[in-house]
Amino acid sequence: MNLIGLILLPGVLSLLILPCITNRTWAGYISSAVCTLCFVLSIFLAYRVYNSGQPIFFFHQWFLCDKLAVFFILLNSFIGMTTSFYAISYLNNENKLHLHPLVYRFYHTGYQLFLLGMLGVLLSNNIGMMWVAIELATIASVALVGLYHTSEALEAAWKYLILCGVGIGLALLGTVILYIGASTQGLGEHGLLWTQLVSEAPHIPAKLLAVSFVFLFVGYGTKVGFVPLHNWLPDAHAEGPAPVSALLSGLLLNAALFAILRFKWMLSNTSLHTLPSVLLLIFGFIGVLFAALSLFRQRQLKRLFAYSSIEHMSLISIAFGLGTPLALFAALLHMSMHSLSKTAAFFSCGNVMQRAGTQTLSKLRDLSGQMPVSAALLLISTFAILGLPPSGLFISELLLILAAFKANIGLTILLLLGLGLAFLAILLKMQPLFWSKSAHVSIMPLKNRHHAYWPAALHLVIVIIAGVFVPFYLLSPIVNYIAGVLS
Amino acid sequence: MINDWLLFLISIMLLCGVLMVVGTHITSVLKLLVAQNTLLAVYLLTKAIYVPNAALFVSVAITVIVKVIILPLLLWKLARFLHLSGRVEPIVNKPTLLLLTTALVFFALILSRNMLTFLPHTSAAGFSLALANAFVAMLLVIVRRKAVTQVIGLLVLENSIFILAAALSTGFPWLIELGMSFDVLVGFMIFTLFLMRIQREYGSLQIHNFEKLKERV
Amino acid sequence: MALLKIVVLAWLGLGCVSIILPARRLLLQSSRYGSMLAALAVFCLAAFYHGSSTWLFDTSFFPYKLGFAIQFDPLSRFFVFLLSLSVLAVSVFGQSYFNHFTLRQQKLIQTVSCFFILAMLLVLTAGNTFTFLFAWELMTFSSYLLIAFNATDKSARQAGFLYLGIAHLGFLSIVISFFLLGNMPISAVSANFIFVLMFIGFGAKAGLFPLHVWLPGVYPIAPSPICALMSGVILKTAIYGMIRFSFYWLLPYQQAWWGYSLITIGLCSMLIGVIHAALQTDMKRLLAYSSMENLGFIVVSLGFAIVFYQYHQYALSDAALLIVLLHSLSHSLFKSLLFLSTGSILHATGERNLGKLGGLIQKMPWVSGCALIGCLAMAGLPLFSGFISEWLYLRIFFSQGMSSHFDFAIFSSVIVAVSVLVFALAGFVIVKFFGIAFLGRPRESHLVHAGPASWFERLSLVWLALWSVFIGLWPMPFISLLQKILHGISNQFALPWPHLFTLSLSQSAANHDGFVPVLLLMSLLAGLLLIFILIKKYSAPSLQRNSAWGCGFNVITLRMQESSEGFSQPFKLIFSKLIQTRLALPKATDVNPHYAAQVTERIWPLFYTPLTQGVWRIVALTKWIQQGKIAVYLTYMAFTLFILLVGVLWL
Amino acid sequence: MISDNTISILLFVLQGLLVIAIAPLLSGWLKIVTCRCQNRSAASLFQPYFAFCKLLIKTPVMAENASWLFRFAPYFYAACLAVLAFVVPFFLYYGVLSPLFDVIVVAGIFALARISMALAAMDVGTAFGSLGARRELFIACLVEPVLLLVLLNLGLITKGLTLEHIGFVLIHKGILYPGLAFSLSAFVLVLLAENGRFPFDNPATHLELTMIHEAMILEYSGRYLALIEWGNSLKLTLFLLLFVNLFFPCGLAVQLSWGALLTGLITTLVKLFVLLTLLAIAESLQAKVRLFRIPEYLGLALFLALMGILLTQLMVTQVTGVPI
Repeated sequence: MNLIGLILLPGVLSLLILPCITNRTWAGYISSAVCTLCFVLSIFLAYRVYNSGQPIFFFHQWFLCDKLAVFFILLNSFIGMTTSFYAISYLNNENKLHLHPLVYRFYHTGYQLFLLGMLGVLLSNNIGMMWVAIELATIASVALVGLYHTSEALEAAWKYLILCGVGIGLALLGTVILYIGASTQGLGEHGLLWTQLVSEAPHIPAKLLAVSFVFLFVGYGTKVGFVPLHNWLPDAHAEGPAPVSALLSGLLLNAALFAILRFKWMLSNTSLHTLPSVLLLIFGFIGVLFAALSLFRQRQLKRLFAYSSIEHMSLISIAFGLGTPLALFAALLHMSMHSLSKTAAFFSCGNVMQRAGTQTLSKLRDLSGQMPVSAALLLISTFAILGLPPSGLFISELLLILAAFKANIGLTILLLLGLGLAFLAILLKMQPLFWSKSAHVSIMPLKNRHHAYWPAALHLVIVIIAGVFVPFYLLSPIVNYIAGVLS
Repeated sequence: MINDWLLFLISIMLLCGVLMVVGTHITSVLKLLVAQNTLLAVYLLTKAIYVPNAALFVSVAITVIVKVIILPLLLWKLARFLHLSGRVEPIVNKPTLLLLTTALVFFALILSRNMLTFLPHTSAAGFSLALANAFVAMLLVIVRRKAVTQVIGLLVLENSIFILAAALSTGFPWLIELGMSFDVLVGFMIFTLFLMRIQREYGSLQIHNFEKLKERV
Repeated sequence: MALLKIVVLAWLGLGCVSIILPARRLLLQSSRYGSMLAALAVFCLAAFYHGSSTWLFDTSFFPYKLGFAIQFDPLSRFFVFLLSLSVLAVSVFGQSYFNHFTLRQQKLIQTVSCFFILAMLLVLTAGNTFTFLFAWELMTFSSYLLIAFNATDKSARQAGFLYLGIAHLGFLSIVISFFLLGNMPISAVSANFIFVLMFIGFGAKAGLFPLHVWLPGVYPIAPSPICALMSGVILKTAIYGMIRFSFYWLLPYQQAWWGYSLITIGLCSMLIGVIHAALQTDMKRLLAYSSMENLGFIVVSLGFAIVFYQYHQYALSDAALLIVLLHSLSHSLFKSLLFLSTGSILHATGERNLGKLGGLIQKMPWVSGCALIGCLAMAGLPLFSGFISEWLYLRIFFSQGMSSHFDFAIFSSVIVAVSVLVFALAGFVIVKFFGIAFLGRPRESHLVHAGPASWFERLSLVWLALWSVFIGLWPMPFISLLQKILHGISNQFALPWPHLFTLSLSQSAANHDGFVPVLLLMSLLAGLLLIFILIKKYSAPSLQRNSAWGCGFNVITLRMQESSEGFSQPFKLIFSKLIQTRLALPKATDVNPHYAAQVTERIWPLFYTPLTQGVWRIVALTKWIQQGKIAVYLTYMAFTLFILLVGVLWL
Repeated sequence: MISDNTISILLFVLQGLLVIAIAPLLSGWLKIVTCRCQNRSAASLFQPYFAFCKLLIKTPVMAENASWLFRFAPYFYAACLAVLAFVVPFFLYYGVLSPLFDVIVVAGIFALARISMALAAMDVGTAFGSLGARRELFIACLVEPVLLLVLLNLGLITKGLTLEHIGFVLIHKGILYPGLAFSLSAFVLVLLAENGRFPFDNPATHLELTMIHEAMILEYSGRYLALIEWGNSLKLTLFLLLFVNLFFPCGLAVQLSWGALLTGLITTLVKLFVLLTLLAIAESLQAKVRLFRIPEYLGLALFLALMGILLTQLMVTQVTGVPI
């Protein structure tokens, strides 16, 4: 029972205990305790993996934890912890009549199932098990998105379920084709292990590999939110409760992109090594331009942030598509900063919506006058997402522009166009909220505010610290590791 | 001889899929789904008998329990609870539907022909038929007006992928098989939960009341 | 260098402390005193620092240059000196000015202005690309916050949005020019690209012609001390950037057409700035447009510096650069002075529209005195700082070296004609500003109880006025300081006229080219004294007070005075082609007829509205993709899948 | 020859004082000639002096709300013009201060004087003051560039910007440059516009519709009005002297000998009186032009001045031939 087993244990145990606890606040505190335990364990795991330099295996090589995976695990478990604390006060403030009784009863179980699924994806070496983990996470998050009793929430959950169901079905098709390709090399049982596939990939016939990667790319791409496949994302984020949409945009998108990266590195030393980068670049640029343009026509707060998530995920996929060490560094920094600031933005959106009762941008006015603290948090997180100096996103965007600039000049112009449009759109939409005069929306006070503010504040502090003192020592070992794996 | 029998089984499954797409009554679609599950179980059984291997027997057991016994039971209770009846009008009329299915099957055949150049022709045929089944399942999810048929489409997609895996290789290790079928089961539970909510919310399972989340400037 | 680090840390500490401090009156007052002391420290740093360290700027960006590095060379020292003058005046002015804001607003202003000043300091003393870009964007962001917090109505918000939007797009072009500079071997072609991008980026920030739309909207909203800082210093950081790029990094690749493009853009900004300044009725908009005019003038002289350098007229290029630096200093002085005086007017009367002021010279003698000095300096009249750069500007046209290039001679004659017209119009602008705001009788009844400015405000105004007059009268110490900087750039730089502003009777009268402002002052004073004594001796001793002449009518209402629109009506007629006026004429049936004339820029309908409409039309296209039906979404997915499959298999 | 330094300086100072002294004389002569043209019997030549003394001893009446600016401006206006009096050549080819203040400073001092008068006019707060100031500045904004361009054109021709250097070169070289003709005609328009002579402004009228210059000094009385009247006539003299001694410099004293000084004095006086008669005759032939037709005239003046400079540029590069 090495460290990986230890880290999975609290999630599995909580799945057994949580369903039978009826008292909601108790269930909340238990799930937060479990998440904190998991976070502490992930710190130990990270410490061990960083020092030992060798990836750790578990359960006859089905679980693998290398430097990149441990970075994602650290990020996911930290955000999972803070979201679980935030969820306590958020659900406490929610008006119980709006919530669907069954989903509310199993909220924390679904939450832990979701986190376990995420962890499963990040830790899995066995691509079949990776699919099972993603399917588990999707189903759990679908249930959570349908928390509210409104018909829009139901519709959003249903669309999310069907679209991601079909998407993941395609991913399973890709996994099977890959498995068949591996079995032609006589790998048999071990054909599903990623490490085996990396070494065997040059021998597998190129056409088969290409078709399987396309299925996997489209399947997991729907989860990442590449543009033609992104339609479930704005509805799920806009209608779901704030902690769930924070999880969705903070963790799920990253985990899905992590899965695609696994398969990209698998193809790295075959004849097809350019295919993944080309796909990532094409969908990245389409995504940036489409999201930047559609940001102009958003009329709801959380839907605006959903489209901004699509834009940032496309930026990250451009960075991974470029592939140079500088681009990898920019991508990792951008991914972590984006998750932290986007979750902080969703937390403050949750506070604002609970107090103002509405999320249409035209009705939210004079926030700093009526709710100074959550308005300040929303302000800082918006300007962090816009990429203005103190935030880490400012640096990662600069590095991204430099990487694209070094690749070729045409990309940089497209990238600058996308960045400029997105900046103008978000600024245009968010600007009237803070210091405008006419506020004809009645503001209700928050009942339980112990956990309402500190999670968002903690995230923003980390983002600003990373903005001023760029975390080299944390990210460059990972970049060297990836470069090692690739060459 | 055995390969011809296996090939025959897969083609029957493809037939069930196509019938589901063009099927009119919801109950007939449900019956065809159950038929496809049993065909899958029979396929795995024949494979297990002729190529004796412990993992295959375990996966046959799992498929029989989950797909042939539990799922039809749940489907039947669901149908009675939602008192499903009446016609299922697809979005596009029947002739174009048939044209679409033939185009999809044709594409699946070309795709698998190009992809599996290194395999002998016979085993590749099974793969291409299973792939065609998967594409037809996707069409089933897209085309139908009722929410239930979308669920059924997803289940048919899962079936076709299982048959695909079984057709060419010895199938997944049993633990993965167990995980997958567990996911399908839990997915189905969520589906039933939502279908009941839709039924209570709208009183009917029509898709057209799912168009509120449109974006206007 | 150590002193510079201490000053930077002082401002950083002040900013962080004022974040934590709760919004209490005493604490805010003490933190304002703290900022005053820090401003004094910056002034001492700039004034008494003699180490002439060389200029070492590291232009590579990655991998390990992402730390903060600062350095201090003569050019940075001059601009930090410019910054310290305005910051000291503003922080002294802020002591009493910010009391009428709410406590929370005061806290926000205090915190963000500390970071704002820190960012400006860092921009001017940046040691590597990362510090420069970080400080530049932090400067824009903090100045946006200082504007946005009281931009409550829709038009104010639109101006704030324009400001941050255009500044950010400018920032993106500066980023690319830095990357072209640092991370690639510079060739002639890439130098052109670097120049064009740099010019767009810094032009957007300096409010030059096509990208100036944010300038008039932003200043009426921001509190006056912040306006003073923004117009006084932020526009100068853009000039600092231009000088760094064109004379430090790209000097070997410089081309003549760079100078010509700078001149044309500068000329357009001058013309449009002064015309719109003459037609404005809002005090701060008037000053904003006149900042645009002065910036245009600075950019024109920078263009001339480049052109002369390319024509190997090093002496003239040296004089042109001298104008750039000297006019930046004098402009930041008199513009901060005028903005602070509008601030004290606003503080006393609460009015911002010129048409509603009047007769403040009796109520606020100190403020009107300093504002008079500021206005005369802005118009470029002989005894004040504006005249020195104007005098140099006209001198470089008429020195001998000029006539060798015939095409340039013709081109420069036209430029001289236009710029002299602009200087004359600037005279009209200040008479309008000072005349309508301070002179005459109060146009609104509530102006009667407008109290004089508080001691702090007077102190800061006098501080700036003294500096303007000092530069106007005795510019020699500044000229020698600037000469040291210009030697740093290249050793060929030498002043064309040896004893520029000093009195030296040694040479023959023939080629004595200097102009000694002190002598002019002494002769004027002598004249005044003589005339006063003569008149006093022979004229009647007493003085009678009576009501002013009213054409025989005894009732003269206050509204009979000139309104600000009326005062500039002749120019509205002449320049009607260059501006766009929207008239709201009262109809006969109106219950209370109201006449309103709104002067807007012609650039909006020509360039900005079609651009925004185009963007909205493309945005409307993206609306079509999110239709709400699951079937449609699934067909999107199926299509992407099939296209990719076909692509992979057959390409 | 007067070799002694102190006497030569005294002579220069005398020249300045003489310029100030004869100013009212010239405007008196101008009034006489205009009356003669309109066959009215004219007042005596020294009428402006008597008017000055009369105003001096009357107690001035000021508006209640007039501020310190109102009282200080006339002195400042007169002082500026007095300084200029010492720059302009009268019988010597340069004034005592002209080596120190070059052409740009001269234009600057004119602007300073004009703006002080405009501000003082607005100080009283009646409609007339600001009306006059607005019209005055409207004309000034179009005239000042022309004045500067004309003087700079002279600087270009003689390659030196102080009046003394220009006078010295023009006297000795004496070549008639084509550019000078254009500048001359532009300078005539400037002279008329700046001093409020006929086509631009009727100096004698008090009609609100037309008066520009009078409106500004409507509120002044007593010693202040006296100062301003003297200043106005001094400004006219300065412009006339610039016109006469720069464009037709023959007869000015070059070296400091009694003979040369005397001839210089006589020739300048003769030239002045001839010019004044011509001015008076031209004025009585013309009618005042509507305020909004003035830009056409001044636009013409600007164009002429610019043409002058372009021609000089052409000449200078052509003559020297080899571009440096």
